[in-house]
Amino acid sequence: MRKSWQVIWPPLVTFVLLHILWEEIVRRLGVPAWKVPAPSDIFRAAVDRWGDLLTATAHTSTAALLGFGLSVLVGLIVGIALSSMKWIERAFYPFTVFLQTVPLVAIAPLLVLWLGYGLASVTVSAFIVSLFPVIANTLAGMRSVDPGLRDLFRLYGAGPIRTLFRLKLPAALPNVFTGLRIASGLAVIGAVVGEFVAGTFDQQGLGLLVQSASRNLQTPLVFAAVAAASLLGLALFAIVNFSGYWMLRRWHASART
Amino acid sequence: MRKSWQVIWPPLVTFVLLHILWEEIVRRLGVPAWKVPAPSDIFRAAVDRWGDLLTATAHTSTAALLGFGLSVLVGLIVGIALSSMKWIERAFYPFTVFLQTVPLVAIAPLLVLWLGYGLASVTVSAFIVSLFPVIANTLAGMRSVDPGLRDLFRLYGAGPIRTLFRLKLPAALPNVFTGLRIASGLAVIGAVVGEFVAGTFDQQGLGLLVQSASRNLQTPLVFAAVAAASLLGLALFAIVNFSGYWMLRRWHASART
Amino acid sequence: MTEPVQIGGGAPAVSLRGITRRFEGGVLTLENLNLSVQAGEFLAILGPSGCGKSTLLRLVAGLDHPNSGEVHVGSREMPSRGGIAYVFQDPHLMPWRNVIDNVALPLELRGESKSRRRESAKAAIEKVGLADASRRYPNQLSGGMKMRVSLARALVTEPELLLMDEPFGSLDELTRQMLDEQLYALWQERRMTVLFVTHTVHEAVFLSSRAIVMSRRPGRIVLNHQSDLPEMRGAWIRTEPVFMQECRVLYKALEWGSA
Amino acid sequence: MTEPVQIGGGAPAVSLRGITRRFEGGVLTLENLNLSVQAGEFLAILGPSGCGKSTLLRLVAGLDHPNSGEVHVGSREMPSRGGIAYVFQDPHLMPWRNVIDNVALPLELRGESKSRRRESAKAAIEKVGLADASRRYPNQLSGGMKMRVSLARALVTEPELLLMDEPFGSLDELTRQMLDEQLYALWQERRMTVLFVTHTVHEAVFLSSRAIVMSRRPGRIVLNHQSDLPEMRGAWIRTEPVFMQECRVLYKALEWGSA
Amino acid sequence: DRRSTDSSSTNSGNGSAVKLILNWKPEPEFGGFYTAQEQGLYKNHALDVTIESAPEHVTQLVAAGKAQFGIMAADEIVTARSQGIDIVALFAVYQTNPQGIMTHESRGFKEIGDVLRSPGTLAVQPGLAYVDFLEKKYTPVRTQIVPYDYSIVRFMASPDFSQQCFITAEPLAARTQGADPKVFLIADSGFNPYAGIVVTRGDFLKNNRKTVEDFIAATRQGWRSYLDNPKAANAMMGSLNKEMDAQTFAAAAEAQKPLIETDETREHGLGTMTNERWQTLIGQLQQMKKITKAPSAGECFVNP
Ligand SMILES: Nc1ncnc2c1ncn2[C@@H]1O[C@H](COP(=O)(O)OP(=O)(O)OP(=O)(O)O)[C@@H](O)[C@H]1O
Ligand SMILES: Nc1ncnc2c1ncn2[C@@H]1O[C@H](COP(=O)(O)OP(=O)(O)OP(=O)(O)O)[C@@H](O)[C@H]1O
Ligand SMILES: [Mg+2]
Ligand SMILES: [Mg+2]
Repeated sequence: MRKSWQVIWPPLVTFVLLHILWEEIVRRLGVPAWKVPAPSDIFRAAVDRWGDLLTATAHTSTAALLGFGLSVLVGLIVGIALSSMKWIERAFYPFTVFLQTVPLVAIAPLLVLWLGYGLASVTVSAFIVSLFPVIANTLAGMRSVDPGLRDLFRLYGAGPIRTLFRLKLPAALPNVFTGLRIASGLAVIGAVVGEFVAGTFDQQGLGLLVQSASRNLQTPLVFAAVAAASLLGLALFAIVNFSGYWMLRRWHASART
Repeated sequence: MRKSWQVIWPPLVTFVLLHILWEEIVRRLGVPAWKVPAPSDIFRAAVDRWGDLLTATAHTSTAALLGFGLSVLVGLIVGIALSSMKWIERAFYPFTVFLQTVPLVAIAPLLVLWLGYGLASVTVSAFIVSLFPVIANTLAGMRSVDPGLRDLFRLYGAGPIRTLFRLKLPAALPNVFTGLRIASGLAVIGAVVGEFVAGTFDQQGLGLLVQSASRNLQTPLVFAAVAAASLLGLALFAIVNFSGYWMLRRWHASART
Repeated sequence: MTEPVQIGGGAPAVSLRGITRRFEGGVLTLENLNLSVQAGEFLAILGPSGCGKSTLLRLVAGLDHPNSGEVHVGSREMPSRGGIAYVFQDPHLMPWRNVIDNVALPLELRGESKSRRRESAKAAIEKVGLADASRRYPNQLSGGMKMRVSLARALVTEPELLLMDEPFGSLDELTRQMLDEQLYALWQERRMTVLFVTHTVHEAVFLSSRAIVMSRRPGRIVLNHQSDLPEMRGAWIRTEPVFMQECRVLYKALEWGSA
Repeated sequence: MTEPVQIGGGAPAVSLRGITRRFEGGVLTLENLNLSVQAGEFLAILGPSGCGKSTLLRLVAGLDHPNSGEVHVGSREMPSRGGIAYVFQDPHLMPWRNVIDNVALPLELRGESKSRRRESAKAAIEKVGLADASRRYPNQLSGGMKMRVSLARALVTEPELLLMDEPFGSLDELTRQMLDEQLYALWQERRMTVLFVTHTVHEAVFLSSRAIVMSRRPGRIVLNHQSDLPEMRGAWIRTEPVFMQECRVLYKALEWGSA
Repeated sequence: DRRSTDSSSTNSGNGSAVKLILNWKPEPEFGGFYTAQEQGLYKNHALDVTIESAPEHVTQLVAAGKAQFGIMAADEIVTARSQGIDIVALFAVYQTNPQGIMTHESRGFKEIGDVLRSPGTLAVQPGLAYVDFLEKKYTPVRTQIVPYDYSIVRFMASPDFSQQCFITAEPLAARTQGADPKVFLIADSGFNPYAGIVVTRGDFLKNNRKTVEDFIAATRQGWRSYLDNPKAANAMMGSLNKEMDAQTFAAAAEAQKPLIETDETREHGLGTMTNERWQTLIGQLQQMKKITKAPSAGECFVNP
């Protein structure tokens, strides 16, 4: 209990201080709300449009979570596959970079044709955007296994499956979690951007809310929606962080205080 | 020489095979070019618009490279700062996630307000998008230093600067390079997306080229521009990969064949 | 090289013919080395630091390959590499597993049931004197304790060929003698083939049925000595004159090989 | 606890008062331990595996802190922790540096010039017999070689207080005796304070001006013995009756402490 | 592809099920469709219409048969046809193109040419046909052209900033925030493609002529009704699009009236198109090298 409190208060204090500063600056300089709204304006907008924000967040969350889940799954599998043989890594690793460099706008028409507007396409966007960090970090982790332990497994004739689950994956976990930390934020942004290109207004997520609020110059609402997206990212990040801490606390240097 | 050839041919073979397969499938199924163009269509479009593609790639490269460079610099500094004290990590690490979850469209107006349209804003986009992986991986690397070596440095009264440059950074290098691999692709996409919101048509980069080709249903040109972006990402990735290999080859398990 | 008398009988369990090992960077570690070990022998290997003892064991285990020469492992008594266990020079424990789960690993990899694994692991841990640390993680153990965990992990499989690289180097003399005696008793009972690297001449003499002494790099065998001690041994034998005599033989060879 | 005769003169260089160390999870390792070491003493520390020897050294080095009790390091002769060197039980080399740069590290951290660093490091490497491996990386060294690198790294600083945790455990007896003799000569010349953990009674007797023997965990000092050997020592002393006598004293205490 | 044709021609029990894809949220520019839906005009024609609003890719979806009807602009239709996509225009809501360039009144510009020939910044979406047209017509272009980001923050913030707009949208929002927008219609410069056009696939039209005719008839009624009294539909759309306030809805509905109802439509009916205008457009696009293969004007549209 005291432990988790220690983890929570420093960012909370930072958060509050930053916002007070922001409010002050905006008020002092008299910046109009449509340009840069003060935290209080944003808060008011959030309260006014509470219901819409909530459903939008729900839609975006669903896509981000599903996309993130897919990334974890596929990223682990691909990372494992790439690490299994040097020539496989050489032949395919460079191409996984494509995933990152393809602008969603470019593949959006295909996505929409195959999956239609809405959840499926948006989920795939979140997935594509957040996949590579999981692959890269899994691969790096699997490649850094203690060579002595690798020898041990070889000696005891451990098959590839056992070596994977009992040696490589556990050894790669600290790296994998770094990948998941990065992927958590990217999944959210992937979902938001995915909505720009393949969302539907009938299930308006945060991305489309940002766009339509922005078009109507409701800047405080834009910021509120962005804040909701950030909180979503933060929540996902916190979950990843906590699971990482929990799984590594016994043995890995990075989990120690 | 033979070594680098070994690194180059597997992806090359994969590349050629994939494209032959793609061409075949598209031809057999009679998919129209506006939906999914065949490699030959894309190649033709690239040849037709060679000059435009080249200048667009040059513009995007500049922004991506500058943004990537900034990310490396700032990411290392922030990662180092976060790792210096547990409470700093606690107070600020979560907020670096914001960087990833804020949609560029939302902050683009601010960017443009401060930096104007063009290179500076696009560079900053590339920077923002590619920063977090560098931070996260640097931090993870710095936290996994061999505790025995940390003790040694403590014992010899090494100050924070020396500990940083002689212990933590070298030990974190394998992780840092994983971060850079991820950042390399993200910097390119950051530049491309940055152009959507903050580019200018006189210095049209790949992002605007993709958008205008896409609006005019010139799908082969869209794919050609995407391919150019991917090649750019690939080149950056290869540079990072090679430097990583070169710096770690002597000692790190991950760099061994 | 004199042919050793056959102890376990049958063909050699391990045979190395004309082995040369040169590492990248040109470090010539072993040169034209010949060695054959009968099934059931307890072979002690001595030699100066860096002469290639660990390299030799790795070659036998198939974890490294010679630049030239042939390594052959297996005989009628010991059919293949299936029954090998290896105590590395460093403990190499899995940091994410506690002591008992580290020790149980080889059984797990063999696919044995959880309850049998636990039982065997517990017994092995008790033998090395770590019963009260069986729930701790490697980072909570002392150096000697880690090494003992690694030892227990090797013994838990009841191997046919046991490769041990200075397994007792980081233990106090009493614990070490106790484990020496246990190991000898185990060998008398099970007659597995053992290749045992040690720096302690006393230990080599006490345990081995044969000892080889290697020279400085590139490692060659400068002595191949069949033990004159009786098979029945106990703590008492350390004070017998024949024991001292054996030690002297090895010391001389070591001095000669280190020159 | 008998007060040791003063060798270096002056106040104790290291003094531990009522030290208790209990790890998370309730492992009581040291309990109410008192120890004071005069400047210039060579103290050997013996004890069963896991009794808290490494923990003791870490407390002295300030790398760990007692749950209760006081650790004080420094005297007129040795003002602070500035002049400490530590040979850990594991070599802990920097994998990204070759031997010479690993050895030069402490000098680098002190801010010495590159050429002086190189020179001192080379000399130290030669002393531990690794001259021809000075350009290799840790993953290209044998176990004993790594440990010798770590030793060279500690000696290169010419420390006032030298903490050594089984530095010679993974070396063959000849190399070990050579290094023992070198270390003793160095101590005679420089009279630094040494805390030396070892499992080898012979080594302890040969090197130390005083030896303590610890009991099983929780570690207490069961013997605190001032050496009867003359200050002038050489390889020859190992065969003197007084040497054997000293060994017997320590053996007994060890047996008693391990019971 | 055959599958989609099948599904589009199936008749459910209570009439043909068809889908209309709009390219933005419910706004006055779609008022007629929602009115037709709301007043049951589609139902009266035995049509079961679903309206979806999505931000992008209407062309591809209609072309691939994922929806029977969509909204496009005339220049987009010509481009699509020149790429071999069989899409046909059926009903043009806007006789006069509602796109314009919005500048600040204070700059004192008299025509679009002034905007392009003066220094400053102009934000437009990349790839728009009319931008090429304007650039060719009003050389030398001195303004910096940048991508439009769907927001008017930049416009509000800097006086030398101009941007593309829908006459029914951005200028109204800017005025509400106290700016002084001045709008020049693109149409006045001589480039005036129909806009807000209901399209369908050629083969759907051929195989389901009746459905198409019914749909257009109902749509026409819907627009008639919306032009006469937009209140009810505005309220309904306002509940689906809360980012736009009621006042803006009303203002936009009023502002677009003259673009929809012209002498032409009063004579031939709302939404009807003429061959000459298509011909002109195709010629213009050809001249601008926007298209390589020119479709004939006749194949681009029908007036069902
Ligand atoms: N990967 C490698 N690359 C280059 N040289 C190597 C490598 N591995 C071992 N060596 C060298 O081979 C020699 C023998 O090493 P090995 O580990 O077999 O010695 P050892 O007899 O076990 O020594 P010790 O008693 O110190 O453990 C050493 O000189 C070592 O430096
Ligand atoms: N971080 C820790 N958490 C829990 N227990 C620990 C921790 N570190 C050490 N111990 C325990 O403290 C005891 C003493 O450890 P220490 O390393 O000091 O032993 P040692 O005397 O050096 O033994 P050895 O001769 O085997 O190196 C051991 O029982 C060990 O398990
Ligand atoms: Mg060895
Ligand atoms: Mg210890």
